[in-house]
Amino acid sequence: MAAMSKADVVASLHDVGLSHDGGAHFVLRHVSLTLERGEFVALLGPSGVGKSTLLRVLMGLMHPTEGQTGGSACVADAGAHATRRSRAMVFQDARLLPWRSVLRNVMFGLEGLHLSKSEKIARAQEALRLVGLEDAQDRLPRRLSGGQRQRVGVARALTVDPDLLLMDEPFGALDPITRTSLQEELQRIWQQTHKTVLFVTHDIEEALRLATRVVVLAGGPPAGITGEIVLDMPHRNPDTPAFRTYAARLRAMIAGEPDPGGEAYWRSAEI
Amino acid sequence: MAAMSKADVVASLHDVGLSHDGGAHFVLRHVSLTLERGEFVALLGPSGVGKSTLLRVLMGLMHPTEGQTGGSACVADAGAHATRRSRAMVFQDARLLPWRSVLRNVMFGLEGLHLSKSEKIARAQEALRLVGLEDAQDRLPRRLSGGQRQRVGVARALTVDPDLLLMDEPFGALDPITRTSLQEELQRIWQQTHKTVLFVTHDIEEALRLATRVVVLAGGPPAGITGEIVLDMPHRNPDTPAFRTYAARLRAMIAGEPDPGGEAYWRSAEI
Amino acid sequence: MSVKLSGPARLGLGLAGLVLFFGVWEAAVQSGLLPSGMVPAPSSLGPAWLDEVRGGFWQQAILDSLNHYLLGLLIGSVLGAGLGILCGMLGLLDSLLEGVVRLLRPVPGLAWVPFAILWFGLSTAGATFVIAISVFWINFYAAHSAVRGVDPELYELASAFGHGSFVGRLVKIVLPASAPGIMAGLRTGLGQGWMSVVAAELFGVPGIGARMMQASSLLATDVVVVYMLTMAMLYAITDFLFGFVRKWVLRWQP
Amino acid sequence: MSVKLSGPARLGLGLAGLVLFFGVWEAAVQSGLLPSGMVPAPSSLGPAWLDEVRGGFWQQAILDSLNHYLLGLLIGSVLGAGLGILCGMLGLLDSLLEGVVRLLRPVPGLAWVPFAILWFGLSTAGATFVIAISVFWINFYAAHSAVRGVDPELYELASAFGHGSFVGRLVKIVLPASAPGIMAGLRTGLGQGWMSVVAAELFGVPGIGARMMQASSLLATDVVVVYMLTMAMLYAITDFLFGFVRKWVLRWQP
Amino acid sequence: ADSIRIGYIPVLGSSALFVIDGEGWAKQAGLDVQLVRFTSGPQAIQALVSGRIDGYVAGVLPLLQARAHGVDVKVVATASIEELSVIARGALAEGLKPDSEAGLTPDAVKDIFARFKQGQKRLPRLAAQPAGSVPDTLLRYWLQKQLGFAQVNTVASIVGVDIDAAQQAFLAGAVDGAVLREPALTVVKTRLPDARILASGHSMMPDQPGSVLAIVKPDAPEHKAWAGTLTSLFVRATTLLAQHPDDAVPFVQKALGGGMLNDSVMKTALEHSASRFVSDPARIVESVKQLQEFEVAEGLLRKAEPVEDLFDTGLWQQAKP
Ligand SMILES: Nc1ncnc2c1ncn2[C@@H]1O[C@H](COP(=O)(O)OP(=O)(O)OP(=O)(O)O)[C@@H](O)[C@H]1O
Ligand SMILES: Nc1ncnc2c1ncn2[C@@H]1O[C@H](COP(=O)(O)OP(=O)(O)OP(=O)(O)O)[C@@H](O)[C@H]1O
Ligand SMILES: O=[N+]([O-])[O-]
Ligand SMILES: [Mg+2]
Ligand SMILES: [Mg+2]
Repeated sequence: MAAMSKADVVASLHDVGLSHDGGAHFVLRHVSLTLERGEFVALLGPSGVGKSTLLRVLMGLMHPTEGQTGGSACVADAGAHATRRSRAMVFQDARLLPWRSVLRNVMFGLEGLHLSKSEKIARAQEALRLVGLEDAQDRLPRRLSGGQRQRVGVARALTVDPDLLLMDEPFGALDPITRTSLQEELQRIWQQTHKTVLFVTHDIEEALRLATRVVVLAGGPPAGITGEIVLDMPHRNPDTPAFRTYAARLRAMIAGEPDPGGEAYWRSAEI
Repeated sequence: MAAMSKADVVASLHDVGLSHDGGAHFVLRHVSLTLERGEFVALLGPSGVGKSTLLRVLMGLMHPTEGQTGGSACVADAGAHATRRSRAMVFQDARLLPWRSVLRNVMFGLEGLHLSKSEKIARAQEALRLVGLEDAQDRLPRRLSGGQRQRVGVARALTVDPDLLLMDEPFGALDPITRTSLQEELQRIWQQTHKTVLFVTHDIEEALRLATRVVVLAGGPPAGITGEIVLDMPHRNPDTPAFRTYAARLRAMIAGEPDPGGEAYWRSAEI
Repeated sequence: MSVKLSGPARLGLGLAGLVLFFGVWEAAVQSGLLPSGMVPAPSSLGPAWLDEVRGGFWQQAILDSLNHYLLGLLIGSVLGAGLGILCGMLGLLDSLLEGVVRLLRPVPGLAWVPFAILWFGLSTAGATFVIAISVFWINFYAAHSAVRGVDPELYELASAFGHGSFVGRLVKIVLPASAPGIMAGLRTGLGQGWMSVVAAELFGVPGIGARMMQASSLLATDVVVVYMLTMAMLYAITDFLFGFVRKWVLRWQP
Repeated sequence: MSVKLSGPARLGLGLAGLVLFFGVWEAAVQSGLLPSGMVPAPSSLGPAWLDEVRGGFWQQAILDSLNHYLLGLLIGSVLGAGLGILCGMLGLLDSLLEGVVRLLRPVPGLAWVPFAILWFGLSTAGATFVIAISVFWINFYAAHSAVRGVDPELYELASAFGHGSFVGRLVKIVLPASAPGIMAGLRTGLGQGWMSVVAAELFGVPGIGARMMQASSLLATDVVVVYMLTMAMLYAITDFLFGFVRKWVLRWQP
Repeated sequence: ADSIRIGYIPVLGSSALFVIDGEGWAKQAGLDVQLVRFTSGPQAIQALVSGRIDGYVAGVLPLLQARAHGVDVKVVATASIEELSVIARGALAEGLKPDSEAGLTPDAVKDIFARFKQGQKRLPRLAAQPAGSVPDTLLRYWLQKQLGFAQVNTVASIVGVDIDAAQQAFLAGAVDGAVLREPALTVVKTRLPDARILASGHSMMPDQPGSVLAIVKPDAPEHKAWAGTLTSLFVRATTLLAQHPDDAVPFVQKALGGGMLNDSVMKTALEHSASRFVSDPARIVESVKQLQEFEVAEGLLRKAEPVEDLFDTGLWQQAKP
C-alpha cells in the first residue's frame, strides 16, 4: 500500500505540531499521517490526548502550529459545479443548528452545491433513512434524544458524499442495535463508494470491526502517534483469536505500554 | 431480595406514564420499577426510547403524566444539617456551568450543605482525583476535551455522596482505559458505600461488568420495561460462557425479540 | 420549574394588573393622597381624550408622528443592524470604527437637534434624522453583541460544510444565530423610536410630542397623560405587530 | 475564521479611524464643502474648549451633570435589572405586570419632564428622575430577556443538585447565566444615562446639557460640539471603567 | 412660486402673521406663505442661519446673533413692543395688590427681593428663555440697569427654558417668577389669581423691543419679489390688531389655543395688548441699541455692530398706514 501514486493520498500530515496557546504548550507534536484513497482508519487514544484536535487540523478548521498538511481532499474543495464535497466531518458533539429542522440540518452541507432543491431534499432524506430518522425530519434538534442528535450529525456528513469522511466518536451515544446497524451501513457505503474514512472511537471492538488500519494517539502532552496496526482479518468476528489479539495489542498501546505483539490475547483474557 | 422492608426501597415508579406534550403522545407508559438499597441497576434500551426521560422522572425533574413515584430518596431531600444529598445525577451531556472552573463545577452540589469551605474543597478535589482530573481543577469547561467534561460531571455527582446515583451514559465518551478505571472506581465506591445506582449505558459488556440487575426499556412509543435480568455471576469475566449468554439475551431483548434464555450465546457468536 | 401560564391566563393577569394600577391611582387621587393638580384622575382622561378627538388634534398628531416615526425607524434599524453585523463579523472594520463609534455614540438624540435644524430644517426630515439616530445605536449595539456572542463552534461547522466564506458565515450562521439578539434590538428600537418622537418634535415639528409639550405648558396634565397613553398604545400596536415577525423568525426557539 | 487583532493593533486602528474622521471633517470645512456656519471646524474646537475651561463653565457643568447622572444611573439600573430578573423568573409576576409595563414603557423620558417639574420642581431630583426612568427600562428589558434566555436544562441541573429553590436558581444559575445580558444592559444604560442628561437638563437644571442648549441658542456651534465631545469623553470614561467590572464578572467568557 | 417660509414663536406678538394667514390675504396677494413654529427666538435663528426659513417673527435680539454669524437679515417692521412683563407668585408676590402693575418703584421691587431672600433663605428663581433671547436679556437688563443690582446672580437665579416650559414652570410653582408675554400672562393670571406683576413691559424698559418681522436678504432678487408685499400685509394686520383686536380672536385662537384655551382668555389677552401692536421699526432702534450694548457688556455678543444696519425701514415707509 505504501507504493501508491501521489494522487491517491487523500490527506496527509507532515510532522505536525499543534498548540492551543500559540506555542507555549503543545497538544500534538511530530505527528505524520497519510490517508490513502479507500482506507478506513480508526483513531484510538485516551481521553484528552488530542484526537478531536487532529481531526480539526485534517478538516482545515485549525492551522497546525508547525508542519504541513497535504493531500487531494485537503487542497481543493468542491468547484463551482460540484455536487459533492471533498471532506466532511461528524463532530463529537452533534453540533446541530438549533434553528433548523432535522432535514434542513442534514441539507446544510448540500447548500451551495450544484443541485436542484428537490435533489437536495432527496439526498438528505436518503441520508436520514440510512440513520433511521426518516420520520423525524421536521423536528427541531431540541426535541431529539442524545443519540438521535448524533445520528443527524452522521447523516449530515454522509449526505455531501465526501472523499474524506472524518468522524469523531459518531456512534458514542448509541445503543448496540442502532450502533451495529449504523456500523453496517457505514461499512457498506465505504465499500461501495471507496471513501476514505478516519474514525475516532473509544470502542476497540468497533475499530477492529470496521477499520483497515488502526492508529493510536497517546503519550504527552504533547502526544504523538505511538502505534499503528494494519489489520489483516478476512472475517471480523470478535470471537476469533486474531480479533482478540489485535484488541489486546491496542489496549496496551493506548495505555502507553509497548506493543505486546501477537501473544497478547491470553494475557488480556485474565482481566 | 424481593422481601426487603419498605425503608429499603430507595426509589420506585408505579405504573408511570410520561408525555412531553401533555398526553397526546406518550414516551413511556405503564412503567413500574423499584430500586432497593444497594442495588446496581443497568438500564439498557435503543436510542430515543426514553431512558433519559425515565431518569429525569426518578430525579424529580419531571412529574410523571400518570402514575406515582416513591421511595426514600425520592421523598425527602437532605435536611438542614445534611452533609450529603439523597439523589444525584450524571447528565447525558456533561452539562457543566461554563462560568465555573472545574473545581467549582464539582462543588456545585456541595453548596448549601452543612460543610466548611475547606471540607467542600477537599471533597471536590477527592472526587476529581477519582476521575483523574486533579490537575485540571482550575480550567474552564470550554478548555476540556469531550471526555474530560463528562468526567467532571461524574465527579460532581459522586462528591455529594448520594444514596441514589443516577448516571446517564456517564462513560460514553471515554477511551477504554479511562473507562475501565472509572468503572472500577465506581464499583469500589458502590461496594464500600452501599449506594443505589441506576446506570444508563449502551455498552452491554459494561452493564454486565457492573450491575446486579439489568433492566431493558424497549418498544413503543410508548415504551415500557420489556425485560429484566438479575445477574448471578461471581466473576465478571467477558470470556466466560455465563457472561456471553447474558450478553446475547440482552442484545435480543433490546432489539425487541423475546428473551432467548440461556441458549443464546452460541447463536450470538455467529454474528 | 417556573410556572407555565397559558395564553388566556397571561392575558387575564395582565388585565388584572392594569385594573389594579388604574384603581389604585384613581383611589389615590380621589382620596386626596395625590393632589389632583399634580396628577390627573384616570376618570378625567376619557373626557380629555374625547375633546382632543373632536377637535381633530388627536388624529392629526398621530398621523404626523407616525410619518417620521416609521421613516426614522426604518432608516435607523437597517443601517444600525447592518453596520452592527458587519462590525461584529469583521474585526478590522470593528477596530477601525471603534474610536469613531465611541465618540459619536454617546451624543444624545436631543443634542443633535440643533444640527438637525441646521442640516434638515424643520421638515419631517429633521425629525426623522433625530429618530433614526437614536434607533441606529440601539440596533448597532444589539446586532454587534449578538454577532459577537455567536458560538465559535458554529463557525467551525460552517467551514466544515463549505460555508466558510464571509457570505456563507453571514447567511448560514450569523444571521440565524444572532437573530434573537437582533430581534431584541429591533424591538427595543421600536420603543426607542417612540421615545425620540418627543425629542424630535421638541423644536416645533408637529405631532404627538409637540402637542404634549403644548398641553404641559398649560398644566393640562390630563391631556399630557392622554398623549402619553396614546404613545403607549401606538407602541403596543407596533410591538404587537412586530411580535408576529419575531415569532415567525424565531419559530425554532422554545 | 475572523481576523484576531492584538490589543495594540486594535488601538492603533481605532486611533487611525479617529484621525481619518477628523481629517475628512476639517478638510470638508476648510474647502467650503460644509458651510462653516453649519458645522464648526475641528480646529476651532480647541480654542472654544479652552475658553470654557478658563471661565470655569466646563468643570462646573461636568460636576453638575455627574451628580444627577450617577444617582439616576444607580437608581435606574438597580431597580430595572432587579425587576427584570424577577419578572424573567416569575411567570406570575411577569404576567401581572405585563400590561402595566406595556403601558409605561413607551412613555419617553422627555414626556416625563412635565411631571418631573410638577413633582420635583426644577431641581436635581427632577433631573435624576428623568435619567433614572430612561435607564430603568433598558435594564429591565435587558435583564428580562437575558433571564428568559437561560437554558432550561440548567434549571434541571440546579434542581438535581439541591438548588431548585427560587434563591438557589437565582444565585447559582440565573445571575451567572444571564450576566452577559445584564452587563450588556448596564452598559447600554450607561450610555442612555448620558443621553438623558440633555433631556433632564432641558428645563433649566444646570449641567452639560443645559450649557449645550445655551450655546446652541447663541449659535456657538463650536461650543455645542465641545460639549458633545465632553459627553463622549465622559461616556468613554464610564464605559472604560465599566469595562473592567464587566471583564471581571464575565472572566469565564472566551 | 416657491413658498415663503416664515418662522414664528407661539406668542401674541406673532398675531399679525395669523391674521394674514387666517384672512387669506397672502393668497389674495399671490404669496404662498408657510408658517413654521419654533419654541423660542434662538431656536428659530438656527434655522435662519442655515437658510431654512426666509422670514422671522420673534424677538429682535436673536437676530443680532444671526448677523454676528454673517447672515444678512433685516428687520422690516415691528410686530409688538413692551410685550414682556415680570410676573411673580408665592413669596415673591407677597403683599402686592392685584393692580400693583404700574405703581412699583425700583426700590419697592428691591425690597421684595430682599425680603424673599431673607424669608426663604434662597434666591428667587426666575424663568426666561435661553441666553440671547429677548426675555433673558431684558430680565438681566431690568435687574441691573433699572433696579441697580450690580450682580444678577446674587439676586436671582435665572433659568432659560422654552416658552412652553417657562409657563409650565411658573404655573407649577417650580419658579417664583417668570418673564412672560401674552397670552401666557393672561393664562397664568386666570389660573393663579394671586400671581402679581412685578414689572410691566414699560417699566422694564420704555419702548421695550419685542417681536419683529425680519426678512433674510431682503435685497436679494428672489426675496425682493415678495418682501414689500409681505411687509405691507404685515403692517395692515398690525393695524387691525391695534384697532379691532376682537376681530383677530379666531385666527389667533386657531394658531395659539390649539383647543386648549377658551376664547375669552384670548380675547382678554388681545384687548390687553392692543396698544402694543405697533409696526414702526424706528420706534425700537434706540432700545435695541441699548440692549445690544448690554449684551456686549455681558459677553453674549463679541462686539457691537451698527444697529442701523439691522433695520431696513424703507419697506415700512412704503407700506405705512
Ligand atoms: N480551545 C481549547 N483551548 C485550550 N485547550 C484545549 C482547547 N480544546 C482542547 N484543549 C485541550 O487539548 C487537549 C486535546 O483535546 P481534544 O479535544 O483534542 O482531546 P480528545 O482526544 O478529543 O479527547 P476526548 O476523547 O475526551 O474527546 C486536551 O487536553 C484539552 O484540554
Ligand atoms: N423536550 C422534548 N420534547 C419533545 N420530545 C422530546 C423531548 N425530549 C425528548 N423527547 C423525545 O422523547 C423520546 C425519548 O427521549 P430520551 O431522551 O428519553 O431518549 P433516550 O432513551 O435517552 O435516547 P438516547 O439513548 O438517544 O439518549 C425521544 O423520542 C425524543 O425525541
Ligand atoms: O423671541 N425670543 O425668545 O427672543
Ligand atoms: Mg474529542
Ligand atoms: Mg438519553
